[in-house]
Amino acid sequence: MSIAIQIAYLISSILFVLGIKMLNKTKSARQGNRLSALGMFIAILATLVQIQVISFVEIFACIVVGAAIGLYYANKVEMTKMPEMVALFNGFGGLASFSVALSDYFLRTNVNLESIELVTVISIIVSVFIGGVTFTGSIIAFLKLNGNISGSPITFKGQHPLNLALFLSFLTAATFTVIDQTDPVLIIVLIVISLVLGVLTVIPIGGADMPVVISLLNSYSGMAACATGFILNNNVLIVAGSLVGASGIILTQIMCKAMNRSLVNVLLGGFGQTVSSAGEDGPSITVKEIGVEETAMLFDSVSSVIVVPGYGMAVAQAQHVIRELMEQCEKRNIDFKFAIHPVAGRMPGHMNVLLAEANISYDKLIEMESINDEFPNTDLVLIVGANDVVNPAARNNPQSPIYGMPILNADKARTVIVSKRSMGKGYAGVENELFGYPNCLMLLGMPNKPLQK
Amino acid sequence: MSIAIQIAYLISSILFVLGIKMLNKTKSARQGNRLSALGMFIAILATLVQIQVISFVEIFACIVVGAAIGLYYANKVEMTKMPEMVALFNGFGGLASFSVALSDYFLRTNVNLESIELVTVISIIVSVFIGGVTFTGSIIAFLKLNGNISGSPITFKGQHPLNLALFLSFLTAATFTVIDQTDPVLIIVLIVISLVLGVLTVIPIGGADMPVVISLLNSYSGMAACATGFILNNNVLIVAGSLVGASGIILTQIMCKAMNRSLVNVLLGGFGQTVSSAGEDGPSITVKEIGVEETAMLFDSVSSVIVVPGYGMAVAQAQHVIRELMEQCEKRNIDFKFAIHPVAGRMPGHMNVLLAEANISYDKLIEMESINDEFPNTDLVLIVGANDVVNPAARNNPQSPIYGMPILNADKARTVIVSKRSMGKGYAGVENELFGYPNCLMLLGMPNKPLQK
Amino acid sequence: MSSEALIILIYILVLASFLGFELIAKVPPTLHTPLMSGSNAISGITIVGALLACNEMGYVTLSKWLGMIALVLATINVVGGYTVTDRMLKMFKKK
Amino acid sequence: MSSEALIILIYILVLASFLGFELIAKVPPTLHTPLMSGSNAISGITIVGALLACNEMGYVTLSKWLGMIALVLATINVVGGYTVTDRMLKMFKKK
Ligand SMILES: NC(=O)c1ccc[n+]([C@@H]2O[C@H](COP(=O)([O-])OP(=O)(O)OC[C@H]3O[C@@H](n4cnc5c(N)ncnc54)[C@H](OP(=O)(O)O)[C@@H]3O)[C@@H](O)[C@H]2O)c1
Ligand SMILES: NC(=O)c1ccc[n+]([C@@H]2O[C@H](COP(=O)([O-])OP(=O)(O)OC[C@H]3O[C@@H](n4cnc5c(N)ncnc54)[C@H](OP(=O)(O)O)[C@@H]3O)[C@@H](O)[C@H]2O)c1
Repeated sequence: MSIAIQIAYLISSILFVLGIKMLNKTKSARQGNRLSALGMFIAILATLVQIQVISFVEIFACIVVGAAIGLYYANKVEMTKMPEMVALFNGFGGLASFSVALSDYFLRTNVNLESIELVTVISIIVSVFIGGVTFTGSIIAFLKLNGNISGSPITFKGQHPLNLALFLSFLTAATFTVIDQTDPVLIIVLIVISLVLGVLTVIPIGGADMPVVISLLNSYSGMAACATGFILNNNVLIVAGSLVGASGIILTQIMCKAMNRSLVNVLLGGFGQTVSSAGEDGPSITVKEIGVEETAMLFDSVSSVIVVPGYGMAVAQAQHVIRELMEQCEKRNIDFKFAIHPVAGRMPGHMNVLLAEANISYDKLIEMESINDEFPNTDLVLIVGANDVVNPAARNNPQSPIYGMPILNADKARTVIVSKRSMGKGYAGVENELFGYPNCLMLLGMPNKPLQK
Repeated sequence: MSIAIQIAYLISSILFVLGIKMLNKTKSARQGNRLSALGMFIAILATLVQIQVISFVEIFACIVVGAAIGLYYANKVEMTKMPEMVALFNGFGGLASFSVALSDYFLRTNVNLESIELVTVISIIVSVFIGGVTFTGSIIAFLKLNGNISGSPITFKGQHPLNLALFLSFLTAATFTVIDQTDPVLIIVLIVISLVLGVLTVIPIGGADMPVVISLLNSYSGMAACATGFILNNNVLIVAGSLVGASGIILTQIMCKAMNRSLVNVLLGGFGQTVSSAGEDGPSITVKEIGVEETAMLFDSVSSVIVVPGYGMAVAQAQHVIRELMEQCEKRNIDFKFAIHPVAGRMPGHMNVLLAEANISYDKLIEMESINDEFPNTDLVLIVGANDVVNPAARNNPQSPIYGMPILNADKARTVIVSKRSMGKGYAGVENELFGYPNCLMLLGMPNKPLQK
Repeated sequence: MSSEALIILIYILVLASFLGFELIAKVPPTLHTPLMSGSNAISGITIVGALLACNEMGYVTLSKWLGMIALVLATINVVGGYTVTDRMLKMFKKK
Repeated sequence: MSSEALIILIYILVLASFLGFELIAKVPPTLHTPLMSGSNAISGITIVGALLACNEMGYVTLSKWLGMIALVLATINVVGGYTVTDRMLKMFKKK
C-alpha cells in the first residue's frame, strides 16, 4: 500500500473522530456529519486509486445502483419511520461485512491456495458470525416495526436451550474450520447458523423493544467492520468500526437505564405479557373529561404552559398542530416550553427530531433534569400522547413494573390536560394513576384534531 | 521483541488510560493513580526482561539511587511546595528524554555505523530539542518559585529577536544534521541551543506565572517521551507521552481562561509592570476594620458561613486554624462551607489539596458555578488570604486588567470579613474595591493568628 | 500477519474504542436519533472492504459476486445513512 | 522504519492524543494538582528508553553514561511523582 493511500486513510479516521465529536452540540452537529461523510469519501477514493483498473465498470455500476437506492429511501422516508430505516440500513451493513469476509475466504482458499493465517481465519469467522446475526436480526426488527410480521413476542418452549445449542455448534464448526480451512461444508454450517441465530434471538423480543435491539445491532455492525479490518489489515476500518461499536453500546445502555430495565431482561424477551394481566386487577380509575371548547377557554386564563410530548404525538403526527398552538400562545405572551423525557417515543431523541421537523426552535425543548423543578410553578401542562413518562407510579408505587424509572413531574403542575385517543395504556402496559388526579383533565380523541381551537 | 513483551506494553498503556480516567472522581482517584503506577511497573519489568543481562548491576544501582531520591523528596516536601516539586521532577523527565535520544544517536553513529533513517534522525532532533528546553526551562521555573533567583520578570532589549534567531539557527543545524548525520559539531550546536532556549524563554516570565509555565513544560515532557517513542519504535511511550501532552495543554488552557489572559500574553512575559502603575492613580479606598473580639461576637449571631480561601491562606498555612473554626461552628449548628475559585492560590486545585491536608471533607468544598447563587442568602463570608478571586472589578470595571475573569460573588453576602496581613494587592496587582464596600470589614494581621477565637 | 502487526491493530482497536466511549457519552439526548443514524452510516466503512473484494473479480466467480453484493449494500448504507442524517440535522434550528 | 510502521505510530499518536483531551477535560478542578503531578509521573515512561539505552553499555562509553544518567533521572521522576500524588490523594477524604 503506498504511503499516500495510508495517509488518506489516516485523514479519514481523523475526520470520523472529529465528526462524532462535533455531534455533541446541536450547532455543530450538521457540519460534524458532513465531515464524517467527507472522511468516508476520502476512504473510498483512496481505495479506488489502490485497486487495479480492470473492474472499474462493474464497480461503478454497483456504486451507482447503491447510491440511487440509498438516496431514494433517505429522501422519501418519513421522520416517524426512522427506527425502521436505521434497522434496514443496519442490516445491509451487516450483510456487506458478511459478504466481504466470505469473498476474501473463497479467494484465499480457491485461488491463492495459501494456508490462511490464524488471525485471519478467526477474523473471517467472527465477521461472518456478527455480520450474519446483524443482517437477519435487523431484518426481523424492520419487519416487526413495519408491521409486516406481528410485533408481539414470539416465544416457544426450549427457545433459550435451542439458541445455546446453536451457538455451541457454531463454536465447534469454527474450531474445525481453523484446523481444516478448506472444507466447504463447514463454512456453509457457519453461514447457516449465523443467519438462523439472528432470527431466533430477535423474534422473542416485543416490537416496542425493537429500538434497543436496533441500537445493539448497530453496535454489532461496527464490530463486524472491525473484524473485516483485521482480515484486510486495514486501520481505518478498525477505527471507524470501534467508534460505531462504542456508540451502539452506549445508546443501548442509556435506553435500558431510562426504561429501568436491564439489557438481559430486554434480550430474553417476552416483555409485556406478565404486565398486562397485572394491570387488570388494579382499581379502575375515574377521570374527569374536558371538551375542546373548555380547553380553549382554559388557555385564555394561563400564563405558562409546558407541553409533554410522547409516542402518541409521533403516531398522530400532531407536532404541526402543536407548533400552531405555540404560535398562538406566544402571540398572547404565554410562556411556552416543551419537556422532553429521555425515552419519550420509541427511539432516543425521537421527540426532538419530530419537533424539529415541525420547525420548533431547539432551545424550547428542555431536558428532564432541568425542567422537573419548574412544574410546580406552571399553570398548565398539556400532555400530548405521552403516558409512561409521566406516570407517578414510577415514584410512588414499588409494585409497579416501572418503579424507579425517572419521570417528568407533570402531576405537580396546577392543571394537567391529557390529550390522547382513549384510556389506552402505554408501552409498559400499566395503568396511569395521574389520569385520576384531581388536577387532571382528559381531552380524548386523536391528539391532532382537538387542538385546532 | 517477543509477543509477551508487546502484550505487557499494551496492558500498561491500557492501565495509563484507565488511571487517568479514574482521576475524574475524587473517590476513585487514588486507585487510578495506583493503576497508572502499576502500568509503569509492568512496562519497566517488560523492558528488563527484554534487555540482555550483562549490565544488570549498573541498572539496579541507578534504579535504587533514583528511587531513593524520589521517595525522599516525595515524602518530605510540604504541600505548599507542590509547584516547585512538579517543576523539578518535570525537568528531570525532560533531561532523561534528552539523554536517551543522545545515547541512541551516539550508539547508531559510532558503533553500528549504519546510516540512520530519516524518521529516526528527525525524532532524535525533536527529542533533544523538547527535552532540552523542558530541562532548563523547568529548572529556571523551580529556581524562581523557590526564591533562588528573583521571581520578577528578567527582560532585556532584543529578547524576542534573539530567541527567534536562536530558533532559526537550530532549524538550520537540524537540517544539516539530517544530511550529514555524523558531524559532532552539529550535534553540540543543537544541544547548546536547546538548553539556552529553555533558559531564555522562561526568564522573562514573572514568578507568579510559573504555574502556567510548569503546566506547559509538563506537556512538553510528554511530547519528548512521544518523540523518544518514535526513535525506539515503542508504542507505550507514544501512548503515555500523548496522554501527558494533552493533559498539560488542557491545564494550561484552563489556567489562562480562568485568569482571563491568553497563553501568548503569559509567554511573552513582563506581566505586572504596566498594571502596578495603573493601580496607583485609582481612588484610595477607605475601609472599616474589625478586631478579633468583635469577629468572634459576629460568629455568635450568624447561621451560615462561607469561607473563601486564597493564596494568603496557603502562605500563612492557615488551613488548620480554619478547620478548628469549622469544628466550633458545626458544634453550634452553623452551616459552614468553602467556596473554591478555579484559580485561587497559585496552582489549579491548590486550595483543595491544602484543605484536604487539614482533614476537611471534600464535599464541603463547593466549586464557583455551584456556590455563586448562594452568597446572597449567606449571613457571613470569611475571606482568608484571597483577593483577586473576589474582586468585583472583574464584573464592573471594563478598565480593570482582570475585567471579564469569572469571580466569586462574595460581595453579595450580608456581611463580609476579609482576613489578610495588610492592604497588599494580589497576583494581578490591582486595588480591590470590595474592601471599601459598606458590608465589608477588614481583619488585618497574619490570617493564622487572629482566627483562634 | 506478524504478531507485531496484530498487536498494533489491537492498540488501535483499544484506543479507538475508549475514544468512542468518551465522545459518545457527551452527545446530548436531543441528538441521539441523528447519532444513531450517523454512526450507522459510518459502519458502512466496510465499503472499503467491498471495493477490495470486487477487485478480486475475474479470479473467483463467487468472490466477485459476493464483493459486488457487498458493494451495493454498503453503498446504500453509506449514502442513505449520511443523507438521512443530514436531512434530520438540517431541521434542528434555533430561532 | 518502513512508512507503514511510521503511519501506524502516527495513528496511535493521534488516537491517544484525542483520548487524552477527552479524558482530562473531565477531571474536576478539585483534582487538578494531583492530575498535574500524576501526569508528570507518567511522563517518566521515558524510563523504558533509559533502560534500553543502558543496555547499550560496553559498546559506546558515552551512550552508556547518558543512559545511566537518564535512568537515574527518570526513576526519580517516576517514583517521586507517583509517591507524592498518592500522598496528596490520600488526604482527600469525605466524612
Ligand atoms: N425512546 C426510547 O428510546 C424508547 C425505547 C424503547 C422503549 N421506550 C418506552 O416507550 C415509552 C415511552 O413513553 P411515552 O409516554 O412517550 O409513550 P407511551 O407511554 O408508550 O404511550 C403513550 C400513549 O400513546 C398512545 N398510543 C400508543 N400507540 C398508539 C398508536 N399506534 N397510535 C396512536 N396513539 C398511540 C397511547 O394512548 P391512546 O391509545 O389512549 O392514544 C399511549 O398511552 C416508555 O415506557 C419507554 O420506556 C422508549
Ligand atoms: N491557581 C492557579 O492556577 C493560578 C496560576 C497562576 C496565577 N494565578 C492567579 O493567582 C491569583 C489567585 O487569587 P487569590 O485571590 O487566591 O490570591 P491573590 O489575589 O494573588 O493574593 C491574595 C492575598 O494574599 C496575600 N499574600 C500575597 N503574597 C503573600 C505572601 N508571600 N505571604 C502571605 N500573604 C501573601 C496578599 O495580601 P496581604 O499582603 O494583605 O496579606 C494578597 O492580597 C489570581 O489572580 C490568579 O489569576 C492562579
